Amino acid sequence: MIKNYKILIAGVGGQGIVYLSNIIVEAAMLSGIPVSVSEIHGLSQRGGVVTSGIGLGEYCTGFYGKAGVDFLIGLEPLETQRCISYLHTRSSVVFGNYRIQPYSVNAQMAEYPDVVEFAYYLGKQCTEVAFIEHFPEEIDSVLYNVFLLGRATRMKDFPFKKEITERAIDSVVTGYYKEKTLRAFKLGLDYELNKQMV
Amino acid sequence: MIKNYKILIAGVGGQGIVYLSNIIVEAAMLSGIPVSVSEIHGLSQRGGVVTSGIGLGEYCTGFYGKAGVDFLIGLEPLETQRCISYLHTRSSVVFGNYRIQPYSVNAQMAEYPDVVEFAYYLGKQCTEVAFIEHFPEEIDSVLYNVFLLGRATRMKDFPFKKEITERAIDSVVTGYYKEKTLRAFKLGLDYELNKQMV
Amino acid sequence: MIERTIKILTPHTSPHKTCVMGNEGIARAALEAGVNGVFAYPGTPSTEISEIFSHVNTFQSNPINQEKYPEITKDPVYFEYSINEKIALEKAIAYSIGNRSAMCVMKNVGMNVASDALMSVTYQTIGAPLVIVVCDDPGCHSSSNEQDSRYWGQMASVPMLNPATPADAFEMIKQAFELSGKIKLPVIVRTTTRVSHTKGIVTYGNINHEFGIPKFERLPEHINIPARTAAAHARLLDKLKNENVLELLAVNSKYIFNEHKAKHGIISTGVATTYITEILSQNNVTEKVNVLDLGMIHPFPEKEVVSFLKRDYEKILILEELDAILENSVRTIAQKNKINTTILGKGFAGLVTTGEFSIDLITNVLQDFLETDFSSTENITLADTEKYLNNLPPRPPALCAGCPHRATFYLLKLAISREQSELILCGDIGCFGLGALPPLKMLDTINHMGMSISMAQGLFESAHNSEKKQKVVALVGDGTFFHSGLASLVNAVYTRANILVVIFDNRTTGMTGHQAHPGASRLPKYHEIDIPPLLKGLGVEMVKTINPFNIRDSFKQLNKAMEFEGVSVVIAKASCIFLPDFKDKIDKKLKIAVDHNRCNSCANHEDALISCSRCYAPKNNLSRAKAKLISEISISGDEQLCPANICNHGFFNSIIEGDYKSAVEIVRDKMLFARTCSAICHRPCELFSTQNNVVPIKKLKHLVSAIDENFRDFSHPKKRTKNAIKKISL
Amino acid sequence: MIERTIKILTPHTSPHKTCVMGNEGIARAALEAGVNGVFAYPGTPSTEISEIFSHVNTFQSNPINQEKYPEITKDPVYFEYSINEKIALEKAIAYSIGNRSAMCVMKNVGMNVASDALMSVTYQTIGAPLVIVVCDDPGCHSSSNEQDSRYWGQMASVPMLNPATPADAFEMIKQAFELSGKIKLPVIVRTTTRVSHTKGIVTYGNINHEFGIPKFERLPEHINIPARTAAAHARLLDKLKNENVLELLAVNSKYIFNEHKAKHGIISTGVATTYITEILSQNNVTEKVNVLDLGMIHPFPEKEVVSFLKRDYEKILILEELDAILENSVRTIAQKNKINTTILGKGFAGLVTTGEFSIDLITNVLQDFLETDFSSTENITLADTEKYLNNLPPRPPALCAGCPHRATFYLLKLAISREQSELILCGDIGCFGLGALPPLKMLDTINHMGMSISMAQGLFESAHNSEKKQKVVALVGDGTFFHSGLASLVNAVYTRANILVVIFDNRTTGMTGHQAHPGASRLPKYHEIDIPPLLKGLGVEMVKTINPFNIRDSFKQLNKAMEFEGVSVVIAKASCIFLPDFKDKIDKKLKIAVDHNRCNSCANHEDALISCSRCYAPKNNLSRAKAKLISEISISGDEQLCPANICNHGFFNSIIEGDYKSAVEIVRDKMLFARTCSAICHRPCELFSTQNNVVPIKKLKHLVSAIDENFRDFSHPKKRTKNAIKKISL
Repeated sequence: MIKNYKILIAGVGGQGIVYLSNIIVEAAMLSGIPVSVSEIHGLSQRGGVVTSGIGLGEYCTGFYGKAGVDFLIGLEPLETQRCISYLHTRSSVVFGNYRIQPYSVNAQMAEYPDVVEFAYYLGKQCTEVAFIEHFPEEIDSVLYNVFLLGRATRMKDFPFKKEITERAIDSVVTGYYKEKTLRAFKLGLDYELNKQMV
Repeated sequence: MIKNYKILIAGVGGQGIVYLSNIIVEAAMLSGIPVSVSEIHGLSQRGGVVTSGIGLGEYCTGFYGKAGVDFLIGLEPLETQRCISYLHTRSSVVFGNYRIQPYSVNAQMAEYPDVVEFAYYLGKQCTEVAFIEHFPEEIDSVLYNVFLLGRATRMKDFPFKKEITERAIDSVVTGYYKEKTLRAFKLGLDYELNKQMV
Repeated sequence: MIERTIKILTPHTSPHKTCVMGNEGIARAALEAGVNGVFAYPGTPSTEISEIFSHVNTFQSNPINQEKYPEITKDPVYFEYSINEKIALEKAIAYSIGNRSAMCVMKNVGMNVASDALMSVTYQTIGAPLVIVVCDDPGCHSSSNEQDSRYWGQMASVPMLNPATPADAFEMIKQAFELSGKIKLPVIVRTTTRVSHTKGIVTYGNINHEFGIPKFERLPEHINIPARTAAAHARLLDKLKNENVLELLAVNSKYIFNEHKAKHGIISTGVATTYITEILSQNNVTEKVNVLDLGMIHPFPEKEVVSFLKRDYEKILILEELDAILENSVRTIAQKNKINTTILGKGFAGLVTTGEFSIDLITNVLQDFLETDFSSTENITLADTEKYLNNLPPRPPALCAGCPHRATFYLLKLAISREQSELILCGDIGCFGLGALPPLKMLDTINHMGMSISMAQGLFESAHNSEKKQKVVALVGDGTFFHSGLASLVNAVYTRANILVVIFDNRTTGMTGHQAHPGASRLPKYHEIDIPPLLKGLGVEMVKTINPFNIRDSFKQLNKAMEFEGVSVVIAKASCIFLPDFKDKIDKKLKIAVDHNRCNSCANHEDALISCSRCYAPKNNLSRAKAKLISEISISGDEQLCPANICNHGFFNSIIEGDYKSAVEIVRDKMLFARTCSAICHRPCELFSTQNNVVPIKKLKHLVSAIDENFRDFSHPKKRTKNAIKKISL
Repeated sequence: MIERTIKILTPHTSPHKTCVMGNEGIARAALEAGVNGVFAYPGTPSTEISEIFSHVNTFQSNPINQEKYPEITKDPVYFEYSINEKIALEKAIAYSIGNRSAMCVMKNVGMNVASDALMSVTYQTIGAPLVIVVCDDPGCHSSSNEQDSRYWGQMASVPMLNPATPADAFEMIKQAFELSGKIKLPVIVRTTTRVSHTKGIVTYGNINHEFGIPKFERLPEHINIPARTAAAHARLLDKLKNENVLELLAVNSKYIFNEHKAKHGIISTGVATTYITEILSQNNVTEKVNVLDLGMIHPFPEKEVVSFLKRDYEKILILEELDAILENSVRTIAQKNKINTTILGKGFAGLVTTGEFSIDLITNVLQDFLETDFSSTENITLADTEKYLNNLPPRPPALCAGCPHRATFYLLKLAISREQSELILCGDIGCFGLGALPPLKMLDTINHMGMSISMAQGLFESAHNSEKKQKVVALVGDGTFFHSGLASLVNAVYTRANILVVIFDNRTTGMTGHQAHPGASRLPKYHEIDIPPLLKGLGVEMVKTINPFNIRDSFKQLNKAMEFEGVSVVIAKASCIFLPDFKDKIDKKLKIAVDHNRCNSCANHEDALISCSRCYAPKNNLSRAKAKLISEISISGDEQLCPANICNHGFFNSIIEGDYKSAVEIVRDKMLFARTCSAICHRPCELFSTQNNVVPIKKLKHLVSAIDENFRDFSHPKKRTKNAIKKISL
C-alpha cells in the first residue's frame, strides 16, 4: 500500500461530501492505513462550498496546500476548477458535470465557466482525468458522489482496491440505502469501461 | 507653612468623615499647599469603617503606612485605637468618646475596649493628645466632626491656623448649616480651654 | 443518528481504534471520564460536541431504549442547551457544586458571554470535575471575530489545554476532568476549527460509571464576599502550583523529532504542531530540527521550556496561531534565565497574528527557518492555473430556497424604500444575517449576539434630540432574542426607546443546526415560552404576529408597527424549512392543478390603476408591488393569493404558448430572485387534484426560471424542461 | 448636590485649580472633551462617575434650570443606567455610530458582562469618540474578584490608558476621547480604587461644545460577517500602529527623578508610580534612581521602554499592581533587543500578584532594591501597639437598622430551619448578600451578578434524579434581577426547574447608592416595568408579592411558594430606608400612644397552645414563633400586629414596673437582634395620639435594648435611658 497520499473531495453543501469522505476513511481503516481528514463546511446548509481533505499515511494530515493533492474528486464542476492550484502533474482527477449555480450566475452578474474546455485542460495537465459529462439517468443525484467514487476506484493511482471500497460502503451505509449505494458504486466502476474520456 | 504632613481621619460610615476631609482640603487650597486625599469607604452606608488620609505637600499622597500619620482625628474611639500603628512618637491625636458599637459587641461576642485607659496610653506615647470624654450637650452628634476639628486647630502641630480653617468651613458649607457648623467649630476651639487633658 | 449515538455510548474493555472528528472525540472522552451533565450553547465550530449529547440525552431518556439497551442507558447524562453561554456555564458550575461532573461547551465569543461566571468561580470552589470546552476559529470561518481564547487561561488563572489533533483532544479532555476534580478548579480545553473539525484516529476505551452522588456541602468558599476575596486569590494561584498541575505540564510537553542533535529548535502549540510534523517529515528534514509541542499552555510549562531553551540551539522558532502569547512567555522565561539564543516568532517569514496557518504558510516559514529549500521534494504545479482561477464566480452562502426569512425580507423591501428612506435596519447574528448580502442588502449593521435591539435604541437615542425622530428597526432571530435580545428589549421599554423590533421567528436556532430554544422547545420536558404574552407582560404595548408569506396582511401590520410611537414588536413566524413541520407539508406530495377562475383573482387584475404585469416594467417593480398592496381598489388581504404578487394568469398562459422568456419576465417583474420564487412558492393559487398527470404551478415556475436561454445554464435543466413539458397536460 | 453639579458644568476660560476625587475628574474631563452621552451600570469604585452624569442629566433636563442657567444646560448630556454593562456598552457603541460621542462606565467585573460587545466592535468601526472607563479593585475593597482589566487591552486590541493620579485620569480621559475619534476605536481608561477614590489637584478648563451632529453612515464595516472578519482583524492591528497612537505612547511615558545618572531604574504604571514618588522623595533618595512611568499600556510603549532599558542600569525594577503584564512585556522586549540588564518584578522582595500595594510594602521593596536603609528618615512607632490592637472587635458591614431585607431574612428563618433542613439558599450580589454573615447566616452561596437563579436550577438539576427532589431557593435583589436574573429565570421556566426565587425588592439598586432600574424607575422619562405581569407573561405560574413586615401573611405565602412544584417567585417588596418614600414616613414625626386593648390582641394571647412569651425560653424561640404562626387558634394575619411576634403587652408592663431586663428578654425571645427590632419596628400596636408627652413603643424598645447592663455599653444610652424614662407618662 502507498504511504502519504492526499485525496480531496470538493463540492457544494448537500452533495454528500462528508458522507463520501467517511467511506474513504473506512476504506483506510480497513486497510490499516493511518488516516486523517480536514473538512471545511462552515455554512454548508446555506449552499456554500464544502471540501474534505483526506490524508493517508503517518504524519499525513487532511490539510492541503499548493500542489499537495494527489487525487481530486469533484462533485461540482465549478468547485473542481476552484481547486486546481492544489493539484500537481502527477495528480488524478475524477469529476462530474452536475452544476449548482451560485447566485451571481443566476443573476447574470457572472458567467459559469466552460466545463468541457476545462476538462480538456485538466486532461492535458494531470496524469489521469475522468470527466462525467452526463450522469446516467438511472442514478439519483444524491448518489452521484458514490458513482464518482466508483469511477475513481478504477483509476490507476486510486489508493484502494474495489473490494476494500465495497467493504467500506457495506460497513458505513446501513439499512435501506445500502443496496442502492452499492449499485451506484458499481455503475461508476463500470461506467464507459471501454471508452476513456479526454 | 509646613511641607509633607499627613492627617488621618478615622471613624464609622455616617460620621461625616468625607465632609471633614473636604474642609481640610479647602484649608490646604486656601493656603496654597498641594493636597491629596485617599478615602476608603467601601460599604460605609452599611456601618463600616471609613478612613480618610490627607497628604499635604509636594509628592505627598493621602496614603499612609506604619508610623506615617502626623495628625489623627478620631471620630469613634474604637476606630481611633485601630489606627495606632500608623502613629509615631511625634504625632498629635484628637479623638472623642462617641461610641458606635459593632454587632459583635452588641451580641456580647466581643468586648469594647477601655477607652479611658487607651486615652492615657496614647497621651504618654504621642506629642499631644486631646480626648473628648463627653461632648457638650449643646452639640448635635452630626457636628462632632467639626467640633473635633475645632479642638484640633488649637493643637500646636495642626497645620492650619483657625482663620484658614474658618474660611474653609465658610467656603465648603453652604446655606442653613453654615452657622451651626461654625458654632460647633468655635465650641471645639474653645473646649476646656484652660484644662489640658492627659 | 441512533447508530452514532449507540457507538459513542458503547464501552470498550480493550482499546478500540476509530477515526472520528475532534468534536466527536471530545464528546466520547467526556463520557469515558464519567461526565454527568453537559451544558452548552451552540456555535460553530463547537456544535457537534453538544449535538452528540443532545442525541445521547434523547436516546437515554427513551423508555424503549432503556429496555433495549440497559447498559448504555443507565446513569443517563443530563444535557441542556441553555439560553446563553453565561447561563450554561453557571448551571455547569452549580451542577459541579452539587457534586455531579459537568462539561460546558461553547464557541470563542461564547466565552465572552460566560466570562463573568468564570472570573469569580475560580476564587471560590467547585465540587465534581468541571471542564469548559471553548472552540476558537482562526481564519473566521464562521465567527464574528478570531479572538484568541488562550488569554482566558492567564486572565482567569485556570489550567488550559490546547490540543493539536483529535487524539490530543480526546486525551486532554480526560486529563482535564481528572485535574479539575483534584484541584477543584474548572479546566479549559481550547480547540480551533482545525482540531474540532478534523478527523483522526482515536482509541476508545471504557466508560467511567463512578458517577457523582448528588451532595451539597455548605462551605465558606461558596460565599464570595469582598472580605474573603483577596485571600481567595492567593489560594487560587497556589492551586496552579499543585503537583497534579506540574505533572500534566510535563506529560503534555512532548518532544517530536528529537533523535538527532539539531541546531534548530521549534516550540509550537495547537494545530501548528500538526503542520510542522507533516511538512518536516514530508520533506525529509526531521533530523535538522527538534520540536517541543506544548499541549498545556496555562500555567506556562516553565520547567520544560527552560530545559528546551538550554539545549544550545542556534535559533528557536515559536509557532502558534493568532496572538504571540506563547512567544512572549518563552521570551520572558528566556530573559529571566539569561538564555541568549535567538528566538523567532511573529514577524518572521510572514508569521502574523491574524488568520489561520496553512501548509503553504508553514512550509515557507520552515524553509526560511531551516535555510533549506524544499523544492526537490515538492510536486510540480499545473500550468496556466491563473487563467482557470481568475474570475471564477464566488459561492457565498445564501438563504435557503423556501426560507421564510426571504419572505420577511421581501416584505421589508416593500415596506421600506432603501433609496428614499434613511431608516436604519440593525441586524443580528443568525441565518437571516445573510440578508445583508446581495441581492437582499436589507441590513445596515451586524455585530455580535443580541446587539440589534441595543443598536436600534442607541441609534434612536443618538438622534433623539435632532429633528429626525425616526424609528429605528432591529431585526433579530428567535434564538438570539432569547440568548440576549430580551434583556436589551427590557432596556428599550424601560428607557422608552422608539424602535421597531422584528423577530425573525423560524421556530428554531437555524444557523447552528436547528437546536431548540425557549420559544420553540419541541420536547415535552421543556416548557415553551410564547413570545407575545412575555412581551406584553414586559410592557410592550404593540405586539403583532404575522405570517410572512401572507404579504398583504403582513404589510399592513408592519406599517402599523412602524407608525407606533414607542417600542413595537412584529413577530414574523414561519418554520425553518429544515423543521419537521415544514417537511411534513412537502412530504404530502399532493398533486395539484391550477384553477383558472381563482388564478384571475389576484391583485393584478383587481387594481384598476395598474396595468397587468405582463407589461414588462424592469425599473419600478417594488414600488408597483407596494402601490398594489396599499391600493384601495383591490381584493382584501385574505383573498390575495400569490404572496409575491405575480400574475399567475399571464405566467400560465405564456407557458402554454411556449413563450418561456415572457413567463420568466412576468416572475421577475415582481420577484428579484426568480428562481427562488419557485422554491418558496407555497402554491396558494392552486387547487388540490387527484389527477396524476398535472404539473403544479410551483414546478412550472421552477422549470421556467431554470431555462438556459434566460440563465445561461447549459446543464441539466434543458433536458428537465423538455421532460417536464412532456408531462404538462391541460 | 446641585452646587456640585453646577460646579462640574461650569466652563473656565482660564485654568482653574481644584481638588477633586479621581472619579469627579474623569467626569469633568469627559465634559471638557465634549461627551454627548454616558451609559453605565453602577459599581464601586466606578459609581461616582456615573452618579455625576445622573445629576447632570436631571439638572439639565429641568426647565427651571434651563431658564436660570442657559449656558450650562444647553447641549444636554444624555445619561442612562442601562440594565447591565453589556447593554450599556452596546448603547454607547450605537450612540457613537450615530455620531454622538459616548462614554461607558463600569467596574472591573462589569467588563466581563460587556466583553462580547467589545470583542467585535473593534473589528468594525465606531463613529464619534467612544471611551470606556473600567475601574479595578486591587485588594477587593468592594468586589467579588480582583481581576486585572489590563488584559482587555491585549485581548481586544484596544488602546488602554492607566492613570496614576486624579490629574492623570483627567488628562487621559481627554486624550482618550481625541484618540478614539481619530482612529475610530473605543479607547479604555482603566483606573483602580486608589485612583478613582483619591482626591488630588486637577486643573479645569473650558468645555467643548462642538457636539456631534446625529448622522448614520451606511458602511460595510458595520456589517460583521465571517467573510470580512479576517481582513478586519488586520485593519484593527494597523490602527494600533497609527501615528496618533505612537504620539500618545510618547506623551504618556514620563521620566520622573531623572536628573541624575543612576544605577537603578524603575518602570512603573498606575498607582505604583504614586507610591514610588512619595517614598523616594520622603526618604531623600531620588538621586539614586530613574523612574519611567507608563501611562499608556496598550499598545506597549516599545520605543520608550527600549530606550530606557538601554540606559545601562545595573538593575531594573518593574512595579505594577496585580498581574505581571508590564513585567512580561518588558522582559519580552528586553529579550528581543538582547538587553541583559537584570530585571526584577514579581517575586522580588514580597511583590506578588494579589492584593494592592501600600506605602509599607513599596517602602520595603525600594529599600531592598536600592540596598539602602531608610530608617534614618523614618518616624518612630509607638510602643506596645500589639496590646491595643489585639482582639479589637472587627466592624463588618451589616444591614441597616430598619432595612426591609432584615424582615425578609427573619421570615426565611421562620420558614426554613437551617439545622433540620438541607434546603439550599443561593444568594446573589447586593446589600442583602450581607445576610450571609452572622447573625443572619441565611445564604449558602454568593458568586457573581445574577448567579443565584442559575445556581438554584443547576443544583436542583444535579439532585434531580436522586431521591431528594427538594426545591432549591434563589435569593436575588431587584436590581440584579433586571441585570441578569431575568435571563436565568427564563432558562429556569424553560427547563422546568423546581426552584423558588425570592426577589428582595427594595425598590432600588441599594448597594451602589440607590440608582433606579426598570422595576423602580422613579423618573417619568422611564417606563417602570412591574415584575409580576412580566413573570406571568414569561410563564411563571406562581407569583406572590409580600410585604415582609407583615410576617404572618408573608409566612403563609412563602410556604405556599415552597410547596409549589416548578418555578415559583415571591417578591418581598418594601422600600430601602434611604428612599424618599421610607423617609417620608419618618418625617411625619407623629406622636403615638399604646392602645392597651389592641396591644392585648397579638398572636401571643390568642394561641392557646403556647404560653405567653414572658416565660423566658432561650432555646426554641424560632420554632416557637413558627408554631405560633402556623397555629390554628390565632387571630388572622391581617389582624396580627407585631411583625416580630413580640408580646408588647408583657414588654410594656415590664417597663412600667422598671424591670428593663425582663423587657429585653421579651424582645429577645422573639428577635435575635433585639436592638435592631427597635429600629425596624413599624409600630403596628400603637395608635396615633396628639399628646406630646407620650413615648412611642418603638422608642421604648430602643431604649430598653440599649440598656448598659444588658449590652455593656457604657456610653450615652445610660443618660438617654434616664432622660427617656423621665418622659414616660402613662
